[in-house]
Amino acid sequence: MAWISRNWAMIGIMKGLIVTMKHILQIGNRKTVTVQYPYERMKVAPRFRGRQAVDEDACIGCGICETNCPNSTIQIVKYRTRWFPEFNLGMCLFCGLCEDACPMNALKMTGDYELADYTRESLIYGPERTLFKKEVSK
Amino acid sequence: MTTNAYDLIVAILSAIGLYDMILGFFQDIGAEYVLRIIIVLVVIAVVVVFVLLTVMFLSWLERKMFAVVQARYGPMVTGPRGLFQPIADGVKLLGKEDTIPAGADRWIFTLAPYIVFVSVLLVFIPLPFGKSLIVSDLKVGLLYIIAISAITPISILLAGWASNNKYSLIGAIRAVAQDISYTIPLAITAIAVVVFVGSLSMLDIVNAQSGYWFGIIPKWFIFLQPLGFILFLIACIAEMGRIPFDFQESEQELVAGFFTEYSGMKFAMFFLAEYAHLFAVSGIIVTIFLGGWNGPVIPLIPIELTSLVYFIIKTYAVILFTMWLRDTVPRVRIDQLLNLGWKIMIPLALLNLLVAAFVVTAGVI
Amino acid sequence: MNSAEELKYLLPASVISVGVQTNKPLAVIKKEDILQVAEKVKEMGFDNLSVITGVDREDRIEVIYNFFSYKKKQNLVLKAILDRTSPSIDSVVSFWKVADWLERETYDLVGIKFNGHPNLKRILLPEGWMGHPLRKDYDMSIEQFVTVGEDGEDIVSTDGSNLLRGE
Amino acid sequence: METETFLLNVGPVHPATHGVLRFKLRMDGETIRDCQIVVGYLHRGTEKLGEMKTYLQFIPYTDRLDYIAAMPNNYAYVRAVEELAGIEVPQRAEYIRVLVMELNRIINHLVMMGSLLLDLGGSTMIMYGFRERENALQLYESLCGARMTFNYIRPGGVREDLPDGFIPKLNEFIKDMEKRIVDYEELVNGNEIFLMRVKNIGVISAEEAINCGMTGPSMRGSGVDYDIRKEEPYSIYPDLDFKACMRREGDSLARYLVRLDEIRESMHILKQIVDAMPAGKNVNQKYGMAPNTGAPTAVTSYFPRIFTPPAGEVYCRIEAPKGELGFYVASDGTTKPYRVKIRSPSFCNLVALPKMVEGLKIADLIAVFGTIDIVLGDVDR
Repeated sequence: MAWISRNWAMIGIMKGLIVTMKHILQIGNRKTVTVQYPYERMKVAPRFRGRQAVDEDACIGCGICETNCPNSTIQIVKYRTRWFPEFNLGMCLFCGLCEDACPMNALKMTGDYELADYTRESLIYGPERTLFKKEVSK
Repeated sequence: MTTNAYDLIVAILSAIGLYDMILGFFQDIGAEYVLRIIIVLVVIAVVVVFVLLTVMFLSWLERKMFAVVQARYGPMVTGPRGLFQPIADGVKLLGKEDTIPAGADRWIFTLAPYIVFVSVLLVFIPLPFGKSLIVSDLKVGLLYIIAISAITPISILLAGWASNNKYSLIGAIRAVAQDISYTIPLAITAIAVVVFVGSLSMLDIVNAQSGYWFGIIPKWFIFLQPLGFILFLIACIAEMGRIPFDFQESEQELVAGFFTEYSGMKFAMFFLAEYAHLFAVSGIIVTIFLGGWNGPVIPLIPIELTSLVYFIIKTYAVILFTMWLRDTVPRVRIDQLLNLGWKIMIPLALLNLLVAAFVVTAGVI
Repeated sequence: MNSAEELKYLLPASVISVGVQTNKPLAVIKKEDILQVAEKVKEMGFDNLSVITGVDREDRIEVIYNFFSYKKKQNLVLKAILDRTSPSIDSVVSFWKVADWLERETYDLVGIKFNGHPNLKRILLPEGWMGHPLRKDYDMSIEQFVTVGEDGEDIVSTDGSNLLRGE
Repeated sequence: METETFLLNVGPVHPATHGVLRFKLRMDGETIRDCQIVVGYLHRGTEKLGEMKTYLQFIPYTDRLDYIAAMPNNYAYVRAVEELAGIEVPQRAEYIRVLVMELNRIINHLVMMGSLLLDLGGSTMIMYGFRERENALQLYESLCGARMTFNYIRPGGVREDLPDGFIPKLNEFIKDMEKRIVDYEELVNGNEIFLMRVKNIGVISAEEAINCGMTGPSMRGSGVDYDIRKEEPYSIYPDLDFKACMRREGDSLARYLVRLDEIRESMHILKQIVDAMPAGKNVNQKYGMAPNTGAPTAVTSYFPRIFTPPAGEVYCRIEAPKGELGFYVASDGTTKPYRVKIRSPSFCNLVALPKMVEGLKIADLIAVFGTIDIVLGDVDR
């Protein structure tokens, strides 16, 4: 009983209603902020840690990324004639320790974040999917 | 002078000169009652279709309103601005597996959602959508509405009990407790209006609100009984079971309350009933306190049409208000709600009734 | 005089030695006297038991209590050395209520038995789990599977063949 | 009237348990007679992992403890390692660390306010909270490349220096936030229904709170004026001007208001840091490396995987957004920690819950639980 006698006017609720009304009318920079995801995407930051990519020319297959990985995500496999890392993204923490440790700056983490797939096997990103060649002009 | 939708259809048919022909046909085969049944069925079909369309639109409106308040878009993909989202939802719900939990009372479990929906649909019978646009003007209209509303908690209790789930049972018992404690102030405030009108008929209540005081203020009961209006509104929101009084489902505590175990079409029935109830109760508020379909008469356009438009506009205003409120406030606790109902609303409603009775007896108005 | 030395002064028989745990005063105590020490420590104003740590040192098991006093803004670390084969020590739940869960956790993961604890059951792992994971000799090659039984209690088994794995 | 009590099982999958927590409630109608908490559904063996990974490799796992506010977890562990090995940290790195931690405190409290209101049935606040949180997360994304699992703080400094345009964006965020917080206050604080639900509910006295091991804002809501940042200052907190927010009532409302005040204090700290941010290296020279990625001016931390601190043990605690977060790290001189023990705030704060909710209604359980503000990753580890 005591609580309502003090709050007869329900001023607090009125204030709240005004706040929500401001949002309905979008007064004072209270505009819609969400994006329509599959149709429009937000820009990811340059440092974003997404799927790994390996510079084909720079990578020497040393395996430092493999030893540095906390979760045994990386395995060095033979591809064509040379050795490259293979990433099991199902286990990847996206911590970026492999990128930090790479002595040749060959391993980069890209802004690719849409990695969901149907099977565990397809989450294993071998060299055929992660290798890239650096453009000479850059 | 037409008084209800049946007469209106007859009048329209007569105006275009078809009625006598059809009537003649049926008289020839000696089955005049078949025509009556057909017309009644047409009226029922129109009302049901109208209610279903409104329900679909309302569910879209609610989500959109919610989204706008929360700086979101809401449904956008199906149709323009996601307008056909309710249809997509309906198709999805139809395709869902219709599960009945082990240990549930199968018959009651299956029956309960339909009872809810039918009991809500019955409320529309004495509700005047516009001049002459009434299924049937019952002489006990208001009493009938309050009585029919009391079926809903019974079916909710059935649903909760039959689910064999503790959350459902708590939700159902909450719903009943809430409904009992809020039907009383609802009825008492409605009686205060009846005291002024002198009739329980919804049509009489609307007619009593036509005209103006001093030429400007419409003779709506909201101006005569502001306290009564507020009490009635709160009781109606509680009756509808919407935030801040949505204990029957209170998602965060009871998962989904009495329809925790429901899925597929049965869930859709509860869903439809909820929005149909929202529309019906808003219509009742409009009819009793906001002048019903009364509004300025526009020449050349038939009054049946303008009155319908006025009614819809007013009803949507009430609905939008409840949605706006829902977006803003959290939920009350069940014991606080019952406290509010029994200790504050009922005494105030009685006071309101007393003042109304005094005013009428003293002949002030 | 720091708090560990103060404790040694107050209870010379129970405190074996004093030292530091990287800038926090540390007192190594006899495990039999833990209740006495706890009472004294509480009297000294250490109202907050921060954490109980159990460490398996291959040859012994250490249990470490980190205390803090809100009144005096002081730290105190107690360490008791337990027998490795059947480590047990008296519970301090009666002094600090938070010890309830901390001791259960230590029991669960390190396997220290706290005598007099009101409800000494596993807390993080399900009842029936084999071994205490933070022991150095914990056998990680055993795969253990947890399922929920009819009455809602967890069932641990090493047989994972009947589990649903839709692949 | 004699009634029969019944057992109600709330969770582990339930809309209001913030994860996989389970309550076993003995109910008398709507009233809670006894509450038992069952935890462990999210146990991932983080402490065991700590013994199996090297010092560097364990940092990403600390992100997964309290994933709402991961930066303090990073910091607490890294600080323990630094104390163990005696690693010097440049001043600029400390400033950046405090900056990101205070930003994380704002995020944590926004999420807490939002989810509390959601638990009470008002679903608008969480969207407003998440709207501002999104801006902060974008700041983090530009800073360290991840939005929630940062892996940013390394022994000896931070992973990378601030990117170009970070400070202006941060200023914008603070300016925006100052306006928004007024909105929150108007929407929530005065709301009579909200007050009905939280005022004088779940009261816990200061002595009880201390005895039950409550820490952080939950304890400060009970009138214990204690903040590790103030009383046992670490990093650059001695140089900063801020106060420990405290309320005396000890009820749910007080715990909520303490958090609201802390958002203000954190913004005040952020402003000071932006003004006083010193130049210099973002990482100790010994563990820095020439830039290999990102902005050309940034120095990437290259903390070696093979790192052997001297044998010893350390218990290091900091004031995380949820309370006292402590890391006990014991080293035996090898490349991997001998023992890692995590004293998580959520775990210890939960001890007091059964006492607080006894005799209340089931709806109050949800409200009180919301104000304690736990994350199940932090409870179960």
